[in-house]
Amino acid sequence: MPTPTDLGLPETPAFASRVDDELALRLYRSMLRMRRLEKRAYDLFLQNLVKGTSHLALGQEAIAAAFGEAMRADDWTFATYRGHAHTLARSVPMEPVMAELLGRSTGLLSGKGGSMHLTSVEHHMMGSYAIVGAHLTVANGAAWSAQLRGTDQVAVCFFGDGTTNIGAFHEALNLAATWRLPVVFVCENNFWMEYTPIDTVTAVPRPAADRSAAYGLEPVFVDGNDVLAMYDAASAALARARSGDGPTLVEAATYRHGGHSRADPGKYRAEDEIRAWLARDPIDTYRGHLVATGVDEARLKEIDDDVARELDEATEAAKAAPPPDVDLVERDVWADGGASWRN
Amino acid sequence: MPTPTDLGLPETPAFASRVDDELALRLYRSMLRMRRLEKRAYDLFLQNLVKGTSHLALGQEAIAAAFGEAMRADDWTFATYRGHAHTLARSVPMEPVMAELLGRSTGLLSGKGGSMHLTSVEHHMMGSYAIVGAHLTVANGAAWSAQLRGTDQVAVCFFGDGTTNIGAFHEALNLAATWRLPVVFVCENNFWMEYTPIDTVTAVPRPAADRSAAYGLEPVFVDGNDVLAMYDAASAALARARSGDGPTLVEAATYRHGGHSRADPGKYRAEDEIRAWLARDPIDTYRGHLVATGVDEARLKEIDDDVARELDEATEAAKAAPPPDVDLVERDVWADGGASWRN
Amino acid sequence: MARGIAQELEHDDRVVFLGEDVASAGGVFKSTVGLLDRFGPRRVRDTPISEQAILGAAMGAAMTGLRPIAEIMFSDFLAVCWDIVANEIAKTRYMTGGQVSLPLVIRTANGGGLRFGAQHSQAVENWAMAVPGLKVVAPATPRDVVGLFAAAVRDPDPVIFFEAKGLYPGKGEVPDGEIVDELGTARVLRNGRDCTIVALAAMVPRALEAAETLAGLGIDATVVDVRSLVPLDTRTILESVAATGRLFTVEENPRLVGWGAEVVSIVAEEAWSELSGPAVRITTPHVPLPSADALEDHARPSAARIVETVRKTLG
Amino acid sequence: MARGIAQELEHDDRVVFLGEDVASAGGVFKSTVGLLDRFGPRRVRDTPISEQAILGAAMGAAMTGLRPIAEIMFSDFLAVCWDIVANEIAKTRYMTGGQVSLPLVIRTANGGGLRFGAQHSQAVENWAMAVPGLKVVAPATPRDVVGLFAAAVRDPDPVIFFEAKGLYPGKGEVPDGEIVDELGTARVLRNGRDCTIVALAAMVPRALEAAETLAGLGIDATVVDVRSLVPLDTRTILESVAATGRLFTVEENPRLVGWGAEVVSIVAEEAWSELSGPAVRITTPHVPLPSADALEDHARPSAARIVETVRKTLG
Ligand SMILES: Cc1ncc(C[n+]2csc(CCOP(=O)(O)OP(=O)(O)O)c2C)c(N)n1
Ligand SMILES: Cc1ncc(C[n+]2csc(CCOP(=O)(O)OP(=O)(O)O)c2C)c(N)n1
Ligand SMILES: [Mg+2]
Ligand SMILES: [Mg+2]
Repeated sequence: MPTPTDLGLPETPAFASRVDDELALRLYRSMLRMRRLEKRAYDLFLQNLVKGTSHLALGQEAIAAAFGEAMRADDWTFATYRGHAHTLARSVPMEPVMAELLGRSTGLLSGKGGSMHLTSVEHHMMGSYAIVGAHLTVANGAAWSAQLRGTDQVAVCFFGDGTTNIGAFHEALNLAATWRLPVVFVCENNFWMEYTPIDTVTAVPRPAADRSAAYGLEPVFVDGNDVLAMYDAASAALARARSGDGPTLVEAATYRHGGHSRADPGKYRAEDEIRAWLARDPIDTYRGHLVATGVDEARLKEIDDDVARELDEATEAAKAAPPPDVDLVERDVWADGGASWRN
Repeated sequence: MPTPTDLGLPETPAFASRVDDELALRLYRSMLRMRRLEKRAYDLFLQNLVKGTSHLALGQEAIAAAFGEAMRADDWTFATYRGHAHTLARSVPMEPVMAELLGRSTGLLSGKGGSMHLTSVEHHMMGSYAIVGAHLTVANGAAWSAQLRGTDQVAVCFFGDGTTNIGAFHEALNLAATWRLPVVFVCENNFWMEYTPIDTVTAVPRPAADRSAAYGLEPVFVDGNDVLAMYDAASAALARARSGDGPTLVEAATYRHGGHSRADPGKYRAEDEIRAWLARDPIDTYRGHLVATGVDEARLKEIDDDVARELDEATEAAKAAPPPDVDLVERDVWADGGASWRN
Repeated sequence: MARGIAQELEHDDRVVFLGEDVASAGGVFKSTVGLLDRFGPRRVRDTPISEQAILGAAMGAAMTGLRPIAEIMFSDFLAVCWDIVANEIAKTRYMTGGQVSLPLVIRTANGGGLRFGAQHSQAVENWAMAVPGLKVVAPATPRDVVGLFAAAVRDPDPVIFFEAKGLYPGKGEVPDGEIVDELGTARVLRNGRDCTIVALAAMVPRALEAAETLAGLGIDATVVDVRSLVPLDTRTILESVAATGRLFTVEENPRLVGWGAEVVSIVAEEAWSELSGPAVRITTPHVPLPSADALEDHARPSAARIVETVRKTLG
Repeated sequence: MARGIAQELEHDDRVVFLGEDVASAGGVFKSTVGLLDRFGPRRVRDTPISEQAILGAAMGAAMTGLRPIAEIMFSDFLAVCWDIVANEIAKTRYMTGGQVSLPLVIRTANGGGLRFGAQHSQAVENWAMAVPGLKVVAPATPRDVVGLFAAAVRDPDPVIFFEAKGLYPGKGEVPDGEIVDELGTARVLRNGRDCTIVALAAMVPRALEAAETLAGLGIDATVVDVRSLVPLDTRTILESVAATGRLFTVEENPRLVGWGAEVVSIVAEEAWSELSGPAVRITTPHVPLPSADALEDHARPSAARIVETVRKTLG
């Protein structure tokens, strides 16, 4: 398992790019919303209020936040089962997200989808897909639709390092490149495919960047814990897509703080691996950077409080909501709202 | 569509490698068997004696012949629906091949498989697979078995340029490289995916060679119409596999003289494209090379006659054989020889 | 078939068509010749051999305002993109609580008869029928090909459209003008007193032929063309069984868990008391399809086998 | 489960085991913990997320002398490698005229109950049943998990082994020593006069519970655990129906073309005259599975629903 410095990453994120103050704070707020909501979700698991499985993006927030800010409101997000952060990044309110995790009728999907399938078409968050690889091909379709209709929209598709080894990845990248589709593929390389170190099952050291040439693309490898570097990379890829120059494959190096999913304490990872990456926490280091560059701590505190309040209210409201009505079981199989397959 | 010279290929094959005389003639004979059998098969289609579909390798014989000679008797072949040449390359007699094309009881598969599925386990010809891509993963399995059992066998898997765009290609290459499997992947790039020029649907100019780096492999690009260059490439790849250094991905540039399949006259191709490639015919040019380097034409004539005789005998015998007994329909679904799924 | 696709490309400019060799080459069955010239390369598009990417593109496009028609050349190849069909396209509306609509059609050449062997000859409409969220259509006549295809393209839900490749060479009347049929409607092709024979796609002409022969033997059969497996016109089937008291199904797919089993089971539950004897399925045996003509012909249900089975059963 | 795999790795050194996270991590359901340490990295092997490559490797290895066990983590993921299952593994023996043997097992976690939502909860044993050339097994008890697994691994044909993930937390007696059961044998778990309830996998305990309740209501039910869909023990089922005259099936899969339809159809043809009333299938409705506990519990057949259906039907 390579250390961050083996990968050419600085010991802590460099934060070498510059953005205006408002954006700087929006990025902070966005990451914080993700972090806090997921920590709360984790507490609720422990209380057995969240059923099923759940995959947290704790530690990976910078990627979702940077793209969320860089994207146009009508650009589309396609995410995986590890999709809470990407959902919040598109300004989806916390309450329906939390309610969905709790399986309540007020959930984003009325309790039908659960943690792995968060979707909010209204916010152009086009879904969280739980079969590895498939959604890369679907993102192409949205991009194709934008291309045909001339809308200048871009589809952004997030996935993990392990996903680069499945067939759909290859098909999607080749089609996107051949058709010059306005799509951005973002590989969040957290170095683990569930419990398996990615380098033990992958033929190249950088699962995405070392494969871009196979699709005629330039390699793009970014510090995924540096929200400003990510913002730059996102902006560049989105601009390229919008200008008709086709797809970009971005590899963002990052790390998940916890286990793969709810059931996993993540014990298979070496102590110093975890330590090195905790020192690169995207939020703590960024907060430090903001303060060091002159942002008033009071403003940050205000955001912290704001997010805390939003979260508490969302949690309480979600917990108070009733479970979904069982009639929903036979709803929405078809466009007519029902489930009937016969006359 | 690139011309042969665009691709860095000489106008006619260079035949720069040297092999001993016996082998030189074996290669000639092997190619001739393929060519003649397939031409005969085509005549039989026209007489409506061969039913179903059929995909000829006319023009691509050098690849199959070179590997056939370079492989050890216990190495395995995995081919596609375009598998007649690869079957003959493993010394399978002509008669059961011809009988299978004619749907006779004496066919290699008793008429159950047809042209697209030629298999002779006895000759380590492990099958012809008609779903694009799948057999690359299966070849890995044989290679894995050789690796585990320490038998030094190599699996050789042939497929077309179009196949490099399907997901299974990617999965197979990554697994082979990661597990250092003794497998050789041979992409016969004939520049057409059925009726579609490969460069219109592929993100890189050389569909296989330009992707080897994605699997940590060196690019190998060979003149697939130069049987001696192919023999060298085959020998090198087999030796590498046998020594435990893992897979090779070979791209062999070639051309099919006819259409994609029986139903296709191949009219979508430009006249001068066809002309340029006919000038590179692997058999004619090789025969010329042999004569030019001092091989007695009488010896070649002897081989020609021999092959003609073998073919005539095989054709007559196959035509004389009865159709398969209909009882075969319910045979060999299971290892017990039957088709019963209930008691 | 080209006519059916052209009609829909003409009718709605959100309709687009993609697949392998469909544009420049006009399709391997020549069923899409001329579409590229008429509608241009933006709306009629050749793809790489990437069935997952093809259907994923169709799905993503359908989510965002287009109405794609995707071709999977042979239905056997649905297996290489089955995830996109069964896990993505079929489930997305449901699991998003109805947020996502997927108006798309997957057309594919299905079934045997052309001696293509086991990997290019299966009838797999039962695979699709087993997956909630898909509509499944399998026409038997040129007219239905056009009319049901139009209905499929205009339907707001994903439809898998199975074209019986054994029927491609077949001819039949297709009236002029726009034809739009209705999904979920079976058609009674022949009315008889003695039994109901329910058939689909390539088996429909065989069932009709068998019925003619049976008539000569004094057995008067009703023949129902199911046309659409999902939605399924159970009403027509149940009414017919109520009238005749006897049910036969004729399926091209291998024996186990075919659509015939579903039809028999519905009748066995809902019209048990109307049945006056066993319900009998006539199917290909539970084997992959062999290639040689003698074998393939023996494997698939023939008119003769239908006649023989009905005759023996009705005794 | 680890015990069953260990027994077979121990029994035959041609047996190898591969899959995602199965070695170092011991499986996502912790069902393979300890195997790597005991049998080493050559025989117990972690793979990339490449289901096609996994099953292709198993197939190629089985053709050349090994007896692989491949894990597909969730049965929903069979869709991403369905080509290898349905077009390659299933058909190869047949289309090569019997030349190729494929002694391999695909084990996979199947069905709902864990609130995983639509893409991780399907019961898809009917997908496999529809494909000639596959054997299909779905045990309901820990003892059968071991015994039928051994039978599957020792079988010369490819077997898809569906493990009901809703039963993983369950406990049950597994006797010491080697256990090898027999494929194609159903088991009568309870003998009753009034009706036959045929169930599979996670539905078996529910059928038994329902039978207990029904007994209290004066309805005496036979419960048959099918255990193996291919080969199918039709004899046991037909005998039971002959004795009771009434048939119910309890399926976890969505409504259409499930194994229950096959069983009902066999009975409707071969034991029609033994039936004294409609045959009734109890299934999940034809919907993908929802995630929230209230919804998932409502969707899957419960003991209460079985009781209710049987009572109403017989009443
Ligand atoms: C086709 C498929 N195979 C296996 C799985 C099980 N699975 C879920 S997540 C996962 C690991 C994914 O790793 P990666 O792509 O690196 O994403 P990460 O979870 O690290 O974000 C696996 C194997 C799946 N969901 N789909
Ligand atoms: C999965 C799949 N998709 C499509 C096809 C139909 N098909 C058969 S051959 C072929 C073209 C293959 O092109 P290539 O790999 O270049 O091989 P070639 O025929 O040129 O030898 C296609 C699309 C198939 N058999 N399998
Ligand atoms: Mg990862
Ligand atoms: Mg080609």
